[in-house]
Amino acid sequence: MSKESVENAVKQNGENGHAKQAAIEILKKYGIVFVLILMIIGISVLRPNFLTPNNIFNVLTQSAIFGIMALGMTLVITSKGIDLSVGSVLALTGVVAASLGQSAAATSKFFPGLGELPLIVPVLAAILLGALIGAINGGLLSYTGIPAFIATLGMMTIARGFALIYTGGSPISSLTPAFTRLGGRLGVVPIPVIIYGIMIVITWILLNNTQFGKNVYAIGGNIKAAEVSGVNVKKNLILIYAYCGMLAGVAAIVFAGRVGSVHPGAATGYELTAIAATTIGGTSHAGGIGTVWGAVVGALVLSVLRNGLTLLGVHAYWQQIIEGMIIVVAVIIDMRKNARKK
Amino acid sequence: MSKESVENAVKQNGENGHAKQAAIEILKKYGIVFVLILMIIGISVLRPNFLTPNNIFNVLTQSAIFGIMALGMTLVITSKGIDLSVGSVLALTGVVAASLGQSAAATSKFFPGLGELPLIVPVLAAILLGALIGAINGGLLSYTGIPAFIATLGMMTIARGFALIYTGGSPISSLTPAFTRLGGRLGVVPIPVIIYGIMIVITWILLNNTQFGKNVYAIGGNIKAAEVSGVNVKKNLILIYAYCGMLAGVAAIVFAGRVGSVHPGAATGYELTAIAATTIGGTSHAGGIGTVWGAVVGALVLSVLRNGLTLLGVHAYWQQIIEGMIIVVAVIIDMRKNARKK
Amino acid sequence: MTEQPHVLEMKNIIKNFPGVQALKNAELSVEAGEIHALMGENGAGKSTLMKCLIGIHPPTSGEIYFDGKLIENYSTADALNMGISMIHQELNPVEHRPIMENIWLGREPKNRLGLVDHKKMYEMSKEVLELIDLKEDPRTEMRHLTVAKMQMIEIAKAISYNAKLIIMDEPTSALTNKEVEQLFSIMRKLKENGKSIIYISHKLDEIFAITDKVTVLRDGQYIATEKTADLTVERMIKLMVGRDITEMFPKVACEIGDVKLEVKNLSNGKHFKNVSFQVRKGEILGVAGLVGAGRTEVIEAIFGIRSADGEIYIDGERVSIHSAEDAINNKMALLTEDRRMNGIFPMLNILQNMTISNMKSYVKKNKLVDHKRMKTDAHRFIETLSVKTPGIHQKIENLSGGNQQKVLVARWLLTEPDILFLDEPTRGIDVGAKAEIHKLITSLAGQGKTIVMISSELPEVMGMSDRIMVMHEGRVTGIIENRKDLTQEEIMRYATGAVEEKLA
Amino acid sequence: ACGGGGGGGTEAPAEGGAMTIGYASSNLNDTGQTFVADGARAYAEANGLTIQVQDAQEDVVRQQDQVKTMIEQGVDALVVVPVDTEAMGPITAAAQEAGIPLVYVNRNPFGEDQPPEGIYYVGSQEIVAGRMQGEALVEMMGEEGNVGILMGILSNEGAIKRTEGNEEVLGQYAGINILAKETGNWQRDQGMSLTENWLTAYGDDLNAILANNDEMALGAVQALQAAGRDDVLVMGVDAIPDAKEAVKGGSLAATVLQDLYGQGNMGTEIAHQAAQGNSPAQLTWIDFVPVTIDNVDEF
Ligand SMILES: Nc1ncnc2c1ncn2[C@@H]1O[C@H](COP(=O)(O)OP(=O)(O)OP(=O)(O)O)[C@@H](O)[C@H]1O
Ligand SMILES: Nc1ncnc2c1ncn2[C@@H]1O[C@H](COP(=O)(O)OP(=O)(O)OP(=O)(O)O)[C@@H](O)[C@H]1O
Ligand SMILES: [Mg+2]
Ligand SMILES: [Mg+2]
Repeated sequence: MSKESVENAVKQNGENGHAKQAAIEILKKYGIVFVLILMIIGISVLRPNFLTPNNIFNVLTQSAIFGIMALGMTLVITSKGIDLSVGSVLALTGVVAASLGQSAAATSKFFPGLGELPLIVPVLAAILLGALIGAINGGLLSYTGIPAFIATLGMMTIARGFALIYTGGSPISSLTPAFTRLGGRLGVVPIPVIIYGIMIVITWILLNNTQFGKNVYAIGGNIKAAEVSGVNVKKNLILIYAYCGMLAGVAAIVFAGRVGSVHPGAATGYELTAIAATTIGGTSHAGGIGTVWGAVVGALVLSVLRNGLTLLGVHAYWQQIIEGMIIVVAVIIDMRKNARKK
Repeated sequence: MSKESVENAVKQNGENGHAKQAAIEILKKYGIVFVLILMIIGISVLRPNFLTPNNIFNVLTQSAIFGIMALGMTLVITSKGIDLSVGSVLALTGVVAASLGQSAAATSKFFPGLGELPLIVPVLAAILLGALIGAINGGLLSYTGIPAFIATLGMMTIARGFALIYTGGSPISSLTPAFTRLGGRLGVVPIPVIIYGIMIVITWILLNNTQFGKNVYAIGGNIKAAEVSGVNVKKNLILIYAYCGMLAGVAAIVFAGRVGSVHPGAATGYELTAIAATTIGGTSHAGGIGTVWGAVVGALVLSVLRNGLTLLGVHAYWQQIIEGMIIVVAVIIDMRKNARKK
Repeated sequence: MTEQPHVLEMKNIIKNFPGVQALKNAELSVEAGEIHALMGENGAGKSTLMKCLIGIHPPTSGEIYFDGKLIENYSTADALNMGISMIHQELNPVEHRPIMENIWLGREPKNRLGLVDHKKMYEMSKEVLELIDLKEDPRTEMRHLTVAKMQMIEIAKAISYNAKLIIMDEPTSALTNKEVEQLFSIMRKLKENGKSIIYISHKLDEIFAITDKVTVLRDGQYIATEKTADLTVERMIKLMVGRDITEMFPKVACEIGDVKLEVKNLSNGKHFKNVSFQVRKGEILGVAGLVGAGRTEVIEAIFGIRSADGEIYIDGERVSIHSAEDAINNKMALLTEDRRMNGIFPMLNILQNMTISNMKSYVKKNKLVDHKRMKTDAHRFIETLSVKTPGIHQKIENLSGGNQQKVLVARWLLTEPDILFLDEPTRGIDVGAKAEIHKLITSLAGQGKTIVMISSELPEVMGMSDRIMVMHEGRVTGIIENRKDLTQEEIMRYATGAVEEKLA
Repeated sequence: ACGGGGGGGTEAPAEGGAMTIGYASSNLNDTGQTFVADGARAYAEANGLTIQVQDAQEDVVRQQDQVKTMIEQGVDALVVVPVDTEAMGPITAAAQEAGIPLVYVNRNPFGEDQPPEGIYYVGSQEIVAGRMQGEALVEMMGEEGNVGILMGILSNEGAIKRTEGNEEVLGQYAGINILAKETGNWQRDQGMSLTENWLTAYGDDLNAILANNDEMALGAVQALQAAGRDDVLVMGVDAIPDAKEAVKGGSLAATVLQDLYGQGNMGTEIAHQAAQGNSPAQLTWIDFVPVTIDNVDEF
């Protein structure tokens, strides 16, 4: 899509014979990409080891968990909603999956005598549970008309509570080797990155090439237009939030695989990171505007930033300040694409 | 205002001669008030000591801090914005105020040889610093056009970082007796409640009886139309966020007075509580709709709930779950006022 | 005409909204192959009746027969499937999506994998756009289109459903003659193919030009159905309003004073170039032109909400206006063209909508606003402009389009301006109210106010103006004295750029 | 902790000579952790080492990322305060793979086991602090009474283990009743609000409050003073300066000193030793010490 859009931008302007203007147009449209490239160049100059293959994979792996969540969030925000529950859903689906993915000895605590289960069981459990919770979010807000903010804020607390109850507050560890293998590598490529890639492709197709995707844009862009065109808004909203919850489940699997243990307090605050990644990538809270590549770039901006600040040895407190500033500046630069009159 | 609105509702229907319908109308319009009353009745039946004057003041005091923040948030959300930085602003203004309000012996650490300052110094410092940070938020988002979510998310991290740097991560305590007096009582009434009350009145007048207030609604209702109608949108946005930041500063003073110490990590996540209170009270994230009494009732719903769950001796994990559910249910009941077609 | 079976019958339709009975006993019967006008004042319930039909608001009671079958409890999607489509009065563009996705929303063509077939969608869209003779790339995002083009897309969309019955709720309110002609030829084609059309418009000439029958509603009540050919303008108005309205364009000559506003060489590079004109006290300057001529942009620039180079003089003194606030301080007012986008505050009530621009004058010495005076003013204007509403606390969103427009007119009159810019001031306003607004404009001119009125309705421009400025592609091609013998053709020659007056 | 300037740590990583220690804190928002970090910094400064302090803000994944990034950057040794002791597998593995010595501080990922080759631990067992509070309480209150427990963030190990230690001791006495266990999220204001609510709920039945940290304990003290209750025994953990003052003044019955500064200092020393090729002890215990009015002046 990004390619097509570039072509479009080129074409639209090319027809007017302004090649230079076309370049400016692209720069504006993909402002955030240039911000990212700038950051990468800046960091590599100061710390050449930033660009080692290993570190690049590190950065990608680091962006995988909240990047996957940002994909689901892109659908939600594009439909003019918000999902504050994804962090807690990650924790809840994560502890459930982990409890089903413990090695034989440890499993007994939760499901005595069950023995070791094949990997597919915890994976499916996380995905389905995530989708179910998401569907409840979507159903709540579409059938009762309460703001998405409230429905998902409630779910944020509720899911966290259940995660605590399920585990008694302690982390669940001793995962099977098959499970922690998910945090490892396939050849040189980290498996979290592969899973992330697959999710990017699926979400991209979903948003750009299915009727569901078109409905997401229409619901966010102009819900009345969607209604009068015969779009089943309620059903689609449920699906949107279910997809977002499902991706939180996928993120939980990656999390469990990487960390080897899931804590009921895990991923606290990740909802804000996921929303930030999505927003940095240009998805608008006003609805109707959102792209998958934007979410991916937004997640990368955050992980490159964190990785870079660590490499540069910036003091922990200053890291927070600089991170906050750079997020704001990045979006300001990106904003210029929408700059019109005056 | 609530009185006037009730009268209006009565009148509007009374004119049609349907007294009963009028009652239903009020019930719908003030749905959240009835939820609150129901909660209070329920808890008092189960735990009669809920209604002791002392506990009532406790509940009010407990709602004061995030209630004050919710007042500012009401303006922000009514103008179709959001302010995620208020929790961090509370912490930053709080530590600065505390450092200026330490007793003679302790003060020296920050400002050697300054001695004990009159109470007005830390109070003004918190208020002005809060207003300044808020104005920066407002200026950023109105002049650059970045989403409020991003501007204030950035500020949330930045302000927290500065609070940590300012204190080196340790709490600031040993406040002067005059300062901690602010956490005490005047006669029987807790001073935080009095401060809260004053802020409610000021905000109410500001929102309902000044040109600024009318502009807040207009900007949230349709920013383009507001511009064409001669509203100076940028200036007003700066004022809106400055007011919200200022109230975070006031909340910081109450916090410091009550707790006797301010931690740079204080009030983490309070922004969500403040937003939740505002939203429970019926302020719409779609902009243009918001009331001061709604924010007050919303904050009360949360503090009554928390107090009640403790009184009832509900298990800590379950408290989270029940709190989440009740927030959702309260808003669902309140939503019925908007129920129209079908 | 031979007797045709009724494709649609709506009987005893009642629709209640909280506090408002929008329809009390409405009726409508439409035959196959018929263009049926639905007429009535603003707020008569036309749109509501149509929304009942298309499944947006289920009627409170009453029966709807479509194709002879009773239909009940259906959604919009069901209605579309049954063969009813609708052009909505309020435009519903999904702004950040391409034209083609807007047209095919909810029924995207798919390939064998079940994925959306963009290529096919593109082709199909091209065909549809050809039908309405619109040369736009189907991949252009809707937000780049002018209101008129968006309206044409809506028309194209409604046609593309290939429905048996097409509802057109004020499709021409944003169109100029050229597009209206185009729409009419499409409608005739549809009629030939046996399709039925329900046509709503406040422009009487259109009703006579295209419709076969007319059904009139008044206050939500069915009044009459008659053959258009049997009707006269006077009778139709009487059916709608319940009384006679004599003067359509009550322009009375009033004394014209000194030059009030002078604009010199206004340009903004993109939309208009070197626009210069003068308007005097008591004068009405009409501004004509085709859609996209840049008229809106010019007055937005004068009003300070769009940047431009050039000079503006008021009473001979150079002024600098950089915001609407500046403009209002210079006693200017602007009634905008796009009501939804930059006119109304949908969720706010009438009181708030009406008083916002005048808020400064309600601030008392103690800095608080004077609610009592605000309410008095609002009530006064609801009366003078006869806004149909249960009260000043009604959300403006719940008013009919015409009544929303009246509230906006009131907003600006409250500021007691010296210079009024009116961009399509009577768009979507019924004949009765139109006459009232025209009377108002004239009387304002009579009070010595300066008025600049953009209108795409040539009869209105010619009926109301003292002079007419015509624009073409961002340039002023002529400023013409309004004479008795001025013809529409002459204006059109300037508007199409066929002639260009040498301006001093 | 020092005001204003931020306490160093912005040093650039080693270019040539000096060794660089990578220090990964669990949460620098936590006062206790700032003391651990201060101890580490002090050792580094005194010995001419460069130290790089990272803050995971209670996020395991972030901690893992920071450690891996520091490995990538080529630090000579690592000091880690685990966010989640169960989740240190990958960090341990990464350090081993890179051949960099790793010292865990303050929170023990190994439980009863011996740490693997090249990995060290310096600290104490959280549960001990809970036990000490319980024992001190029984001593002061007698074997009868009603207790409220103010817990930290519900999923934090410190909160869980300290509470477990409390319950383990108190559970041995039939006369001692745990009235309530709720979370104050480590925060003073929340400890205060909860105590206010407990006073309403339990009134004079409430005899003692055990808090998982001093901040919450001091909040409880504040609430009790406001309510004019001086009969309720309150105990915290950490022995932060405010708490020691309160113990001196008699408003806080006891706190438990965990020599956090010493842990950070010792942890860094061991990392330094290991990086130089020496072989320090793999386990170093730094014990908790109960602090009451009797011995508070010693600290
Ligand atoms: N959702 C609603 N809630 C309350 N009242 C409504 C609502 N929709 C319409 N009304 C009221 O119903 C009446 C009929 O409105 P409708 O829009 O059908 O008029 P109309 O004939 O289409 O007018 P116009 O010519 O101005 O478009 C009006 O008084 C309007 O205020
Ligand atoms: N948002 C936009 N982006 C790009 N071009 C635009 C935009 N809005 C308007 N234009 C272009 O500006 C020119 C003037 O448009 P506009 O419709 O405002 O003119 P107008 O004379 O006011 O027409 P109307 O008869 O509708 O009042 C057109 O060429 C149009 O395509
Ligand atoms: Mg209508
Ligand atoms: Mg125009």
